[in-house]
Amino acid sequence: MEILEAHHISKNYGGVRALKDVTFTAYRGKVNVLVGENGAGKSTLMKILSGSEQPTSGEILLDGEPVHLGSPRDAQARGIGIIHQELSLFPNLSIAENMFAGRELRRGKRFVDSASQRRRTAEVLKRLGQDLDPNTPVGDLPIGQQQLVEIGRALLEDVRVLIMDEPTSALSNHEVDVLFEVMADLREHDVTVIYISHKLDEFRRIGDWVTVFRDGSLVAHESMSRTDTAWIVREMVGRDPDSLYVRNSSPVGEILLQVRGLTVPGPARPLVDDVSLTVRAGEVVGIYGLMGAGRTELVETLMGMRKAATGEVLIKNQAEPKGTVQARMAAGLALVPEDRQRDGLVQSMSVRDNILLATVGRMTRGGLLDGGAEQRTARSKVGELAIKIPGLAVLVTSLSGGNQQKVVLARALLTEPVVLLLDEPTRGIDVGAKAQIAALMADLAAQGFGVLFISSELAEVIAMADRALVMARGRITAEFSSADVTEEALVTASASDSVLEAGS
Amino acid sequence: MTDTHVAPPKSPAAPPEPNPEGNRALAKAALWLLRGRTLVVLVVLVVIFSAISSEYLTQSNLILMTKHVAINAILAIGVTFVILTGGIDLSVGSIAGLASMVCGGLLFTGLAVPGGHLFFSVAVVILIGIVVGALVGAVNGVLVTRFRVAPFIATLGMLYVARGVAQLISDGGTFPDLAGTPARGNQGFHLIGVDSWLGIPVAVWIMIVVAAAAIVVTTKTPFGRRVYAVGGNERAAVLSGIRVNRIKIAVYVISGACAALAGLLLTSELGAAYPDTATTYELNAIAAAVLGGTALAGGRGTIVGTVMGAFVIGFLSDGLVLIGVSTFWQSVVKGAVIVFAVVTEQAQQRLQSSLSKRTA
Amino acid sequence: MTDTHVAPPKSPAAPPEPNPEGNRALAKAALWLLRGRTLVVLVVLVVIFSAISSEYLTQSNLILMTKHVAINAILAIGVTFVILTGGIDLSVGSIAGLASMVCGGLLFTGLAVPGGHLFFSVAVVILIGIVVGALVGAVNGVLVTRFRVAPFIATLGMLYVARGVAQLISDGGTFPDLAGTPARGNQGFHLIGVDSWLGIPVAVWIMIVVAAAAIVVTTKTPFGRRVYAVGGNERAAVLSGIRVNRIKIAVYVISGACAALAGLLLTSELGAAYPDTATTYELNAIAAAVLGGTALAGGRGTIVGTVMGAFVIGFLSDGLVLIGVSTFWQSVVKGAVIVFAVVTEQAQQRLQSSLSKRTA
Amino acid sequence: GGDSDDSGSSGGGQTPAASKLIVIITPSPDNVFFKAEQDAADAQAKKLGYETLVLSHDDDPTKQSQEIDTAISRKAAAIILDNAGADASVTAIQRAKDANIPTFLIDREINKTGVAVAQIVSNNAQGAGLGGQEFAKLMGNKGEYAELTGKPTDTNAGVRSQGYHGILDQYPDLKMVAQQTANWDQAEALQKTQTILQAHPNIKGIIAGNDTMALGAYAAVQAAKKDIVVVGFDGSPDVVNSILKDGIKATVLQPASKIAEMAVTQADEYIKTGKASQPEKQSIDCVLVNPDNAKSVTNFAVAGS
Ligand SMILES: Nc1ncnc2c1ncn2[C@@H]1O[C@H](COP(=O)(O)OP(=O)(O)OP(=O)(O)O)[C@@H](O)[C@H]1O
Ligand SMILES: Nc1ncnc2c1ncn2[C@@H]1O[C@H](COP(=O)(O)OP(=O)(O)OP(=O)(O)O)[C@@H](O)[C@H]1O
Ligand SMILES: [Mg+2]
Ligand SMILES: [Mg+2]
Repeated sequence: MEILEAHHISKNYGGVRALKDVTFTAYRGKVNVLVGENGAGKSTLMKILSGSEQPTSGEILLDGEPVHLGSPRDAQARGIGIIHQELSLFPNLSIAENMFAGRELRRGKRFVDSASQRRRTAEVLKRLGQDLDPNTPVGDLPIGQQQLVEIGRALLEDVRVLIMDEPTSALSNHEVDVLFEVMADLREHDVTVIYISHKLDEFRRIGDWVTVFRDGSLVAHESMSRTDTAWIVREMVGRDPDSLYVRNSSPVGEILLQVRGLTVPGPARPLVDDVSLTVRAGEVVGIYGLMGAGRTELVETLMGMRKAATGEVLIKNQAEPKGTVQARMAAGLALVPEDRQRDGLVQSMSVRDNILLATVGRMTRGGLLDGGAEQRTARSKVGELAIKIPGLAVLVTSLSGGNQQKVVLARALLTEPVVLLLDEPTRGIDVGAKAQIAALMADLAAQGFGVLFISSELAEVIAMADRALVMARGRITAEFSSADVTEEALVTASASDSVLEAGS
Repeated sequence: MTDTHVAPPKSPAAPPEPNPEGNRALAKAALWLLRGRTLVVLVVLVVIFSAISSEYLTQSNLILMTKHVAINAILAIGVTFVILTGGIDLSVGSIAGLASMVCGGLLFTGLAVPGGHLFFSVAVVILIGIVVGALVGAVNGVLVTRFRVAPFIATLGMLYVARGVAQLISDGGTFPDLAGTPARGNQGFHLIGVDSWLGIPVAVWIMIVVAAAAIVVTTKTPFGRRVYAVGGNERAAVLSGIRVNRIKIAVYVISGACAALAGLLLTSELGAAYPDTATTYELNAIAAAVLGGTALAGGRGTIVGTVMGAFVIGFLSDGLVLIGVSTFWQSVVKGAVIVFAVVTEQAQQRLQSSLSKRTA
Repeated sequence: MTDTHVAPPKSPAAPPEPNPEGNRALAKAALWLLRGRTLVVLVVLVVIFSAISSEYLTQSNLILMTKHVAINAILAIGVTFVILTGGIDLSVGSIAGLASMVCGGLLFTGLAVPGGHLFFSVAVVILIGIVVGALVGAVNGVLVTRFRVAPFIATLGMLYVARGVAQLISDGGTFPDLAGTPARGNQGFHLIGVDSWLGIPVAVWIMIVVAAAAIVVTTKTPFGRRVYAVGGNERAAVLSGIRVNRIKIAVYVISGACAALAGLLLTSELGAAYPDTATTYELNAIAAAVLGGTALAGGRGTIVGTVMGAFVIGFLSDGLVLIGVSTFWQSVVKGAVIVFAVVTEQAQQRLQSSLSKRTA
Repeated sequence: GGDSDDSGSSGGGQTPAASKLIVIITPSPDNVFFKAEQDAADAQAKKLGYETLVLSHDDDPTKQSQEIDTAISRKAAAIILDNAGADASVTAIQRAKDANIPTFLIDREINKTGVAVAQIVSNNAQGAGLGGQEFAKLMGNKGEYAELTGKPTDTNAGVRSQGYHGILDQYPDLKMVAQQTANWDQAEALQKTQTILQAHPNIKGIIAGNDTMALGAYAAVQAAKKDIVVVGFDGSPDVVNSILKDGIKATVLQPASKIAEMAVTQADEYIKTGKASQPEKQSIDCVLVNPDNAKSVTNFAVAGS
């Protein structure tokens, strides 16, 4: 039975048509899954359904009645809650305060009932399998736990419709399991869930209905049981999915990156603990691990953004002792960061200026910038990486997530690295773009680069890596070649260290 | 280690808490230090000055200095609300001047009505002054929200406009005598700025009341939490259904009202209203807030810190006057202390944040 | 499509550019409007004033007003660099005063050395003045980067310190005569502030040179690009290998040097150096930058806009004096115009951004 | 000579404090005039065996009020004050009186008698009359002129302006075409004069409320290469020098040092006897300085006067 319907919704952002005459239905007490490539318009529709954007045309029906959702408050009042794709938390406030921001519990008429807020927060956190102090400032949490806070906030409300826009992008497998249990529970209680995800294998476990978006239009709508992964991918990209991941097959050459005994001190225990690894030319190395394993810290340290206490980094057999970003970049490392909004993009700059940011010093003639060279260089990278842009001069923020990611990649490649460090390069990216990234990594390896990438998705590590390392609690706990890697082995290694310590 | 059946991993990312007891204690000490940081600077100042002059640490001088602090503290408390939302208010000095002139005019010449002049009781006059400040603050708020003018520029404009209006009220002149007459029923304006109660100046009591109210509002009410939320992440605040514009207008109203109150205290103390009242006081107010640990980016800061900051600035200025440092050196020392206090804040904050992470 | 060798992907999505010609033109018109926004306000001002006074639009008055603009424009250009990185510089007025006193002292009493006083040629004196400004700026920059003091507070501290030092140089006195003597070889200081070349005051030429250099630096050099990047997203700038701290120190140095230059022009024009030179000029400089469209959050703004902003403020102030408006009204009108200009900016920017999206 | 007032010895009677501290409060010494005043008072007090605390209120009555509080809390024997506002200073001085600390006002009056022990001021009205007469003479009793006034909140600004106009308005051919305040500031005077000269190119004279503004105005006149009469007020050394070089034409000298010394001497007598030796209001005449006597002026005093 339908509860929330969108009728002939169109949405224009200036000239961009984000949604074209979309008619979408969410069924009561079901998990309605939305999929589609980056920029297909999924989030836009959800923003409209949750009152934070207004449609250019079309109407919304709730229980068959037309409704006007003028603001997030309106939607909330009608029992529509949303977990946004981009985290919308207050880093300066505690977990409890984040959960109740804007709808604080009250004692008497005027005062906040912080004790009750803390208690209920602890309950929700427990439901999500998190044993966190509700007083912890959210800014101190790793990104995955922040996402859980965001989810917890939606769970606190008495919602009839819960929209979840990619809630699992930063979650570990275990946490995804917990979340799915929660969702099943919600379904039991007749709550309607609209769920957006790029993780095909994941949502098939939980979804009842699947709706596919492509290019601002709704292209398919089907009961989950009548579909399979191949069908979904075909509808999404408009072609057959058999060429999804391209494995690197180039011959392995000399050692490009050698790390010996790298340790980064942390508050409680080392963030990176005595890590040694090598990356050779023509090789794609994956690092698997759970959230908080220290992978981001490792690559950030390699890139010179953090100081190592001990350890050596050799690039092309040359020690690089300075450990500044500039020195590491000059020596041949480049990093595509995990959080592109925070670390990757200059939002106020154009696509072109973002691409050229790290190498702008080379684009000069007589000390002044050479506009022609800039334009040529940027254009050629845009072509090479197939970045979808309306023009080089548009603001980078007007691109979809996947394309923004590619802009950061283009910038890294322009620094002419020998080893490319990619931190979760496929997070929040659609299948098509993932395939491109995989192809790109293979291609880079074939050109003689070394590639070191971080991923939290087992399938990806297994499909893309020539060699897989596993990190847990700051240490490398296992290494597998592509021949003998299995999902089970990866999971075991990623948890082994903590299990070992907890048991001893 | 060869056991392959560890899945599902039992929440491997559960925060590791090695010897939690000891660390908690350490973190609490650090937090205390952070909160007390401005206090440390204050104590150092007091020690230095009382070593130089035996007059400094007398009861009468402490009361006197606290009275001087009161005005800046009230201004700074108002400004703190604005800064917590990520804004800034440069117009508080001018608003204080405007309120001073409005009240001075009402007390001295009364309100011109057809057929004569109308006089109000002191309580009403004070109320009018505060309402004027609140209204000017509301204009600031509307400019910032409705017209999306950057707070710096909206309140900079208001700095000029309010000061100009204050001067126009008397055409630049001073209202010399605010004592009122029994016939007009408007005596007693000296109460707030001159009189004392239980040996403590009324102005200090007012500061205490304002600070206490502000502490309750910021820490105990939904409004206060939302002020922090808006400053912490405005977009998220919008998405949480917080009426961001209302909150913003409200903080400018609070700031304007506090500024007006400070202006009235000053005026009462002087016994005269002149249009230049409180010129450039905005800088001291903002400095007090920042000294007290309020982040100009918004979302972080406390009223207690701000009041401490006002004490540092006031006790420093008065100390320098007391020991007879030349006015030029006063300027140098004041600037240096402001910067130095913030530098030590940075150091302590880094210490504290590393400690707090340990227990998180 | 079953080909497994898709690498390298053959750019399946070459950038789609729908009817690029028509939209480009529209976008350019919108961009022109945006850039010209401050110009519109300026034109309106000129029209109003010349309707009131026939003297306003004379060549000599335009030259004079432009000369008055020059000082604020040079200050504002320096401040714009700082604001582009997301900082602020409140100390420029004090730096101008300090440079003025340093140069005044060197010209009037010379440098005290054992056995007498050393005098330098005017060129050297000017150089020393600018270097002093740059050094003070460097201190600001070090405080902001190395000691992580908020720019507002670091430069607020410097506002007091530099002013105090300026006063200490002469113990508050004025250096009354900067003409120099042939014997000392230090004549000609009037050149920069008083003299003209091709009928245009040298100060205006200097402003043109400074503005042109700043335009080239911000738009045509890697350094300029990095300034915008640091203001746009500091973390992204770090990851791109930009030495953020160096960039930040550099902008404060530029701001300090510009402030010193402005101070010297003012001093030369007056023919005397006094310690209160350029008090509160920082507010006008910042107002000019923001009027010209520079975002206080950093990353957005242009030198051309800033210069336009300085023209608006200068032409307005001088116009009000010319038509004999009372000083109180001057304050009111100035504040209102600052706010109004920014309000229109907001309106136009929204228009422009919707237009640019259409073409995006 | 000034008006005497029979409340001149009010506040006496009590035994003066044993303290040997004299607090001297003036506007900012970055104007030479106040510097001279400060130095003279300071020197005189030290000569008479007192400690001194020299403060500056920067024309902010609030700061002045706080400084008087400081004087009270340090139990000063007397306050020598060049005040920050005729009305806005009364309460603070009253407070000092209530604490048995006598205040001796110099240079500027307040709008109340019986609060301070003495108000020793140069006769601004008389001085402005002198300046106005000289200005009219230099203008040949006709032509357009502009006036630069001081900070509007400062009484002396008003008194001097009235003094000028008391003379100048008697000449029907003397026409004031512009009047602007330059807030006692040199740079502001420069820029405003330049603009005024644009609006009124036929201006023949500028009369300024003090010497710093006169210097700023004269810089504008020089830059415009015009022959314009500039007259100031104060008798500061820079203007006296300018007069000697035939730049600025005249100024009115206020005997700053003499007034300050008188105030300290009277304070000393008051401390010792508990009684005022002079009437409260004492007015000291100003002296016109022009090329005839400029040579004999040093540090706010004309030799032989
Ligand atoms: N505020 C905006 N201004 C302009 N264009 C926008 C805006 N928000 C979205 N768009 C455009 O609308 C289109 C749809 O974006 P949307 O965020 O809905 O995609 P999505 O399907 O959620 O993609 P992803 O999987 O990457 O999150 C994109 O082309 C995007 O560039
Ligand atoms: N802000 C923080 N405060 C305290 N500890 C933190 C913070 N961020 C990370 N940590 C800790 O640092 C370690 C590494 O965390 P991080 O999330 O960067 O690892 P990761 O392997 O990159 O995980 P992810 O897959 O989420 O990127 C963990 O122990 C984590 O708890
Ligand atoms: Mg999305
Ligand atoms: Mg990570």
